[in-house]
Amino acid sequence: MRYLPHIDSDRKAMLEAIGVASIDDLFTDVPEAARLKGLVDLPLKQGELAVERAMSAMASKNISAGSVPFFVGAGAYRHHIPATVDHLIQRSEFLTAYTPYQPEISQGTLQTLFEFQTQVALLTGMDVANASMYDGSTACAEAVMMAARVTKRDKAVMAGTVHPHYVEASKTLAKYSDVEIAVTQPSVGGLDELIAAIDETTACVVVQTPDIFGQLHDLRAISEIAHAKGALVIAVFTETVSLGLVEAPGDMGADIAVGEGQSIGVGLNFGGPYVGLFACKNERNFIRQMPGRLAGETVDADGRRGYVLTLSTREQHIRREKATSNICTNAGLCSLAFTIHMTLLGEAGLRTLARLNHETACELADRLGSIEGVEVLNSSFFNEFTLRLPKPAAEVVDELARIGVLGGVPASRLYPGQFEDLLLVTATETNTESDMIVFEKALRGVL
Amino acid sequence: MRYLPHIDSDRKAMLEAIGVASIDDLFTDVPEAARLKGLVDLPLKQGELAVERAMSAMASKNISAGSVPFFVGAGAYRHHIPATVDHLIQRSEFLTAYTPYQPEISQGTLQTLFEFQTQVALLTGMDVANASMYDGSTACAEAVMMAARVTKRDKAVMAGTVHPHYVEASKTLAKYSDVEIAVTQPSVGGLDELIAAIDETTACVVVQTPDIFGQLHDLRAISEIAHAKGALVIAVFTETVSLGLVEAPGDMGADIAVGEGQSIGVGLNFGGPYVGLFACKNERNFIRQMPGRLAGETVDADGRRGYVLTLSTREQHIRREKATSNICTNAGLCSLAFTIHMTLLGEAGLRTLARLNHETACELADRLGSIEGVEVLNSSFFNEFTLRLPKPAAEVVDELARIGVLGGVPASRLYPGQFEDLLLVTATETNTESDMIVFEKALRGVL
Amino acid sequence: QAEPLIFERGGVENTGVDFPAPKGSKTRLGGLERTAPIGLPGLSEPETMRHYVRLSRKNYAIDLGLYPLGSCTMKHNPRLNEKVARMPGFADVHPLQPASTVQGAYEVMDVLAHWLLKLTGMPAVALSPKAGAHGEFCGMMAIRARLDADGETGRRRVLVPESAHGTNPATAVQCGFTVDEIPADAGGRVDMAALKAKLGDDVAGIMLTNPNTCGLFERDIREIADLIHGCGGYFYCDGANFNAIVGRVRPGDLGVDAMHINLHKTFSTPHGGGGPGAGPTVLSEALAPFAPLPLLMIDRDNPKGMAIMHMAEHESELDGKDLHPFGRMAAFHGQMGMFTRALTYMMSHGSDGLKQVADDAVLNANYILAGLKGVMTQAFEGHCMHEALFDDRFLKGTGVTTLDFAKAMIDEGYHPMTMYFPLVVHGAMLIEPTETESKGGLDRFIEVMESLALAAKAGETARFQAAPVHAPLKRLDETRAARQPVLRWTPAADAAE
Amino acid sequence: QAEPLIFERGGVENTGVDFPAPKGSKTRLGGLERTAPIGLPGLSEPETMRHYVRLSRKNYAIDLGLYPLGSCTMKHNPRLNEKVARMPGFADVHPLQPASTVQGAYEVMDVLAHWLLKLTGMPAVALSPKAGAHGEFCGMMAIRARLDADGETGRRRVLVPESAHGTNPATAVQCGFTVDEIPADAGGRVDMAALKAKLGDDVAGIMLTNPNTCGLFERDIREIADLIHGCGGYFYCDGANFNAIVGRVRPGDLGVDAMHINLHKTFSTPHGGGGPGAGPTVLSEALAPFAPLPLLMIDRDNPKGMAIMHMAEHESELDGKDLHPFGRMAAFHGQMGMFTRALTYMMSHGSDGLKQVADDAVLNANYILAGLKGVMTQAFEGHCMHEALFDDRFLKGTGVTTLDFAKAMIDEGYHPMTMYFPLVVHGAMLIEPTETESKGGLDRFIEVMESLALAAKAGETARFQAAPVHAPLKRLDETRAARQPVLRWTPAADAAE
Repeated sequence: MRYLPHIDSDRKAMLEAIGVASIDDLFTDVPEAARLKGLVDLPLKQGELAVERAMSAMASKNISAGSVPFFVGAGAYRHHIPATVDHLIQRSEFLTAYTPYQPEISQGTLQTLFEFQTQVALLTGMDVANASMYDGSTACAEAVMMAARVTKRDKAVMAGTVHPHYVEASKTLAKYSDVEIAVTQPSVGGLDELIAAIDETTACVVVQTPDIFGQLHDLRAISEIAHAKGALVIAVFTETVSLGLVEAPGDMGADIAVGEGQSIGVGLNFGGPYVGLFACKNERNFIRQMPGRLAGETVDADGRRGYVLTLSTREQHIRREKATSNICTNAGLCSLAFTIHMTLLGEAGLRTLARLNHETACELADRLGSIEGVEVLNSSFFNEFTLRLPKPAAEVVDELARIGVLGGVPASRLYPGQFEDLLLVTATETNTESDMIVFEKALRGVL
Repeated sequence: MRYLPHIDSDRKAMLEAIGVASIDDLFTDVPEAARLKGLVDLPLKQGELAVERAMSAMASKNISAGSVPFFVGAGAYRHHIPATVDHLIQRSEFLTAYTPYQPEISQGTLQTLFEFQTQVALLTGMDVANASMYDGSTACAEAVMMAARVTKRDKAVMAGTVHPHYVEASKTLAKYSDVEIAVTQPSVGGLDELIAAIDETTACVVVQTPDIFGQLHDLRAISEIAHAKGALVIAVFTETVSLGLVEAPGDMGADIAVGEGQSIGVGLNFGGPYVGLFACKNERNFIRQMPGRLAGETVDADGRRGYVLTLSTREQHIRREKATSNICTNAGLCSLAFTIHMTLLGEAGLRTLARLNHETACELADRLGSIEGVEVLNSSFFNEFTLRLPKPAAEVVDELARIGVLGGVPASRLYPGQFEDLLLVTATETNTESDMIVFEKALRGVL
Repeated sequence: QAEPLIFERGGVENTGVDFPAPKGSKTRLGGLERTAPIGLPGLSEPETMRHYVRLSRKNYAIDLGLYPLGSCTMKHNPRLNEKVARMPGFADVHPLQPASTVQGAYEVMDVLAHWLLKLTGMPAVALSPKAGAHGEFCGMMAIRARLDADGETGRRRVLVPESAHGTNPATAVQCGFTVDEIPADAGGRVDMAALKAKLGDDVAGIMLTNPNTCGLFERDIREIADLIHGCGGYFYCDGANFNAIVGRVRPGDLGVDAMHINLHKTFSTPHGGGGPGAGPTVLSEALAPFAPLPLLMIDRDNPKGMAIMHMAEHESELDGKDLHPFGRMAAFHGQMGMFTRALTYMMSHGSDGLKQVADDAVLNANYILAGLKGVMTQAFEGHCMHEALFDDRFLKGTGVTTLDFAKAMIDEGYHPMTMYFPLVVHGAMLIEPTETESKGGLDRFIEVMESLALAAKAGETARFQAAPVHAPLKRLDETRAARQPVLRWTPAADAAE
Repeated sequence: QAEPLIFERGGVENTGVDFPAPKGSKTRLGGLERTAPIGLPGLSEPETMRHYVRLSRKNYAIDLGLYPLGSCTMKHNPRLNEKVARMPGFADVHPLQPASTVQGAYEVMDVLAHWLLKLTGMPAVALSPKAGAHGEFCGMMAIRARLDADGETGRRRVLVPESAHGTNPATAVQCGFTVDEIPADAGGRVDMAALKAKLGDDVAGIMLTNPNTCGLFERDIREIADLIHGCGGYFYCDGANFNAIVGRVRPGDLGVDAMHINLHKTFSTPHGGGGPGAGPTVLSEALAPFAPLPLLMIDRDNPKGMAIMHMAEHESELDGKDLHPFGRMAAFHGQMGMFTRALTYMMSHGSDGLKQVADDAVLNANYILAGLKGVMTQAFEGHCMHEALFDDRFLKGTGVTTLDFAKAMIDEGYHPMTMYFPLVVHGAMLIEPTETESKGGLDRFIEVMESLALAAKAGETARFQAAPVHAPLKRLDETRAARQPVLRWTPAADAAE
């Protein structure tokens, strides 16, 4: 097997050195009855050519986003990723390194994490950020738990317009803890109901902007009220690109900002791996209550600047059952992709990218909104918006797919039994005018 | 522009430091009349996304070999290249390094060249090899010129069954030199005519095996006769994989072996870049008459083993008009791909690969030869052979292409006006049984 | 050479991308446009390339040499996996596309599940956990859900060996359990007497790693499973060390109820400097109905003769099936990019190759143990599985600590082994070579380790305490980092440099 | 750390590939089966990966830092180029496929040709030359063919400046010409008086680099062209330095008859440690009919409204066209893999970006010149084009040679500049930063060079003579390598180590 360096004479020599007659002698601690006698009933080894063919056959059964007019979002977004990003994350020294526990020979990973943390803090308008989480939904869940620890309260209120998967992931994490999560009714509108739900027992209020329907929210009012009642504000975002054009959560008073970083540097990947962003203000004991890894600056024995993983007494490998979270792995390579892409963009590039997304979405909204019976529900949006259709959105999406257009996400896929006439539509810089013309025509056709 | 780091304030500061008012002031040596006033009439800059789209649109107009049953050879061969090869040649330190003129910081390139030279020498059964040539055809041409220098004779005889492009490239290089090249009549057969053409004025005889028709040749007899008459034998090969199964030229008495190394590690690339292999015996002044770069072993100031480019007094940058060739660039990255792939294969892998190629070709020959009116002309072959068809091969190939089969090369494409009923067919390890069944059926259909 | 931070090199006007100019049309942002400066620096493409290439060279990596981190299984990462994962049909597919457009992606999940189930001998697998610890969470949540469904509200105590990974107790707590530690016996395995003493009707289950973190197979594993089951609990097996037994032993045959599989350990998806991972979790019949959403639903008998698949995202879609998912663990449905890599690896090996993986992993560890036990001190008697555990007795009186010894390995061109873990051994050094190391490579490693051990014993203490010197930096002040946390660059902090 | 040779690590049984087992069927090799051992070692995939990754780290590269090799134009290599070149529609296409299946590939050649012709202001281009020197050969062969066609059998003398690249005289000889050197004037340009003295009716032409190898634009270029044309010869321009003027000046407007374009210099295809290159050669009206085979034939007016293309491979296919190709230069039709990369680069820049390339390249060189001329010695007065030429007068009396100075740059983390070329300057140091260097990067370089120059003048001779010390190896014994050539590994040589 091409990955296994030994030839049989090596094995023989090694067994001799160990002093056993056969490999089987090294497995004698396994109960006799549990030792497999033959091979597991699976195919035998195959060369690269054969494996590549088999995998390729499966890949070709999928419609890839780049091959059709594509307008799907709702938590994962198709953006162009510069070739440099993918090249760099495949560097052996990044790809095949472990968690940087030995800082002297891990400065590459550590410095990029430190840069990543700074970028995320700047983007979100926060003071600090961690070195990434699994994804946006788990970052959201961890934020709720952190808010409870910080405030020593056990009630969380989530807006119904937070991505339903994020709400569900948060509920799962909280399920057997003391934390209780209440969720408001979802609707394309404002935050009044959410604001009304905050009281003196509330640990945190969780609000997403742009929300699942694409609507933008000003967090200033809710932050003021929440803070007055001693609650934290957790701002959620699923589209990092929006931060290039829309007011940052930190600048609108949020205490913790969590979101999905996939848009920057990470492909769609059918849902994962992605990269969760987690940032917060540097207040009270926030930092020591944060989940996940943190890279920090220090000096070496010669006084040279360097970076280490730090504050690990929060973490499971030191603190065990008293850890802030059980998290061990982060999204290392995805956070690297994020930070490289963000470095290429810089503020100037990010702002232009964001504006192109918004302009494309505005144009698409105008086009689709002009169709008889179709209504754009949003009063504001970034690059995605919600359409009310004259027939069930799930049917429309399937019909569009049949004619080669991936036209969005039916809201009912996220809210079963609800919003059957609503369609979530996204446009990004990757959509051409011709894509939009095809989409408009196709939608007219299927309605 | 994303590749240009300056922003305008940088440029302004730099112009000030230089002491000129504008960039134009640095171009004043250009005759006024020749200075372009505006921009050249070409499109303006474009982002990655747009460029990738435009190039992709052109790529999609081609039928790629991997997407259809594919049996084309005649000097370029489709083989599977391990993913490791392409990964490694894209390492920044290999991809973006220059010719290793500074050996202290080029040992990576130099040691791989030294390993490459050794592999090529072993493969060809020769004593030494150079660090690669542009491709097989130019290697062949340079070999003829070298033979003339070594023997101080000016007549070369080439077999008509040497790849016609190689013959033509050799004639072009020799065109205004003292060297005269005679070419024997091509045919699917033996070397009798070629042997008869050797006399006491012959500098070299050039023979290819497997030849353009796929036929294998034993070089022992011709070597003996050539040597007796003071001529050198130049053995040509276009399919390096054959050397894993077929007697090496050096072992059959050839003095110089040249060939195309594309099969190992280098893709089809629509004809280039490829990698020319050049090896010879270490006799007389052969080494000092070789064209191209040579890496050699030496020691550093501390006595540690290292490698340098050597014997550069043969080369143009030192010897100028007295150089053995005008060659400056070699096929660096392609020779790296070759040596990595060959290292992965090793002798065991190469022999298996070669046998699989041969077995597949034998099976295909049996299948196609069984078709009424179709005749396999070869008495021996490695992985390509020649069919006689009952109608013009060029028409057959076009008809096959229309139904999605790339069925080989009509001999008339290489020999205009000749062999119109002959089709050159190749099979490699990449051809599946189903490919062959489809080909057979398609060929039956178009005949 | 020090590499500056991007913040010290790039400005907010610099960029490494080109876009068409926006049209400048009116926005629909509801007055929420971001106008204040963000402060994000950009770099041109060539500067970006150099920055990260130069930084990368300050990392050690598998591709550079042996990376013998016990419990981490730092095996070779084949580039075929990377190539396959980047096929547009996998990489450029959205998780919420209509089912008809992603049948191939579902097929990958289905085939991966098939391989995992065959290799573990288990009936069900949840693919969505995003890492090992997330998989532990999945398995323990399933246990909790099962207990709750059975009305077993009194079972909240989970037994965890002292030698367990830190994630185990953290996970148990996260699922509302309390942790009760079981000591190890003198041989490095679960102390059976202590275990038996801890059994009772408040026991929810046990979390056990096997082979355990001492690199030993728990010989009494079936008795342990029987004891736990006998008292009404469930057996969670930490799958971190599955590499040692893949193709040799099936956890399902050992009485396991739940086990996560680290695709980045056993099945070679790259560690990537800390992730991403993927932690599919296999479940027994008892736990399977509680597997988390979403669930891949497969209709294998349909007129077209091929499986038709869709993803059930909500409990409401499971009517009439006896399924009671404990919830959703994360957005979408798992680490697809890791699934394609792991499946590519599995298909490359096949059942014969995977058995050889375990064989060679165990062979290599024992070869190191045999080569070094004379000069270092083996923690526990006997052969080991895929990792060799030493303690620091051989350093006694030398003034050299396990940490010093580890840092000295850096100077010899090696990444250190895992140190100070498992906690049950003093000054632990846990060496896991993996199966992708050659005999020649192991011989050189043994030679170097031997010479280091001799040097320590010969009193070259200063050399060890100064190590590493052949590294981009010398030892870093971790205390300072924790006491005065600097977690981001700020212009002020820069000025203070 | 020294990396052993593959021959010292791998054996003939080792391999890093897996194939299905051959069936063992009868061969049809005509009795020519290779039975003796070949002696080729193999390595498993992980060992292969490590070997080459470790070796690569012994190389300097553009991606690591400034690579100021004059005349080599070591600019940034965008990875978009690499990505595009690997699209299956380009990378996995055979040169002898039927024309109907490769129209997109022909389109790339057509579009590339269009860009090259627009940028050079020339009417025709031969795409098949495989490198710069091959392009020179192409251009000089066209001149020779033209002369022969005109019955100009007496014209065999080619004028070549002393400062020319070595390829120029070598190429001229290869085309059956004799070389007559023209000296440079005190300003570093062609000595016009000497040139005029060498004119005559045996002159076939001139080979000139412009900007020349001193980094200067030949101000009298149009007069030179007129003089050469006036006496019946042709003007070959070496395109190595086209980067300095692309988008600013068109060689066609300077009277050039033939010029090769190094796609790996001006258009950023990677140097790859020594190739592959690509040397498309533009030709004037006078030379175009003699362009080499094969020729891309384009039918732009056909009923389908789109260009239909095919490759004319033989002279017999050119009946009725006034075309007289001098022959075929190589198999197939050029370095397609380089064409896709170069075209990607050109389209990325556009006409505006390409002009900016020349502007920034010249700006950067002059910035270095301005920064260093006070402490080093500028070879010729005035501004330079894209490269700054210094001589070794500033080292006079220091005991430090140009070579020593260059090797000391390695210790500072830089690749040395081009040394001892052009030959017309004593101890030449030719620095070409290219346009892809940032101002900050140039400032640091200037600072380092200044401190080196001061150190040399301050008598730190030993430091220079010992340099490099911060490199994988110290200075290598090149004399020994040439005197006792060891050009391959042999078991015996190994034993002798």
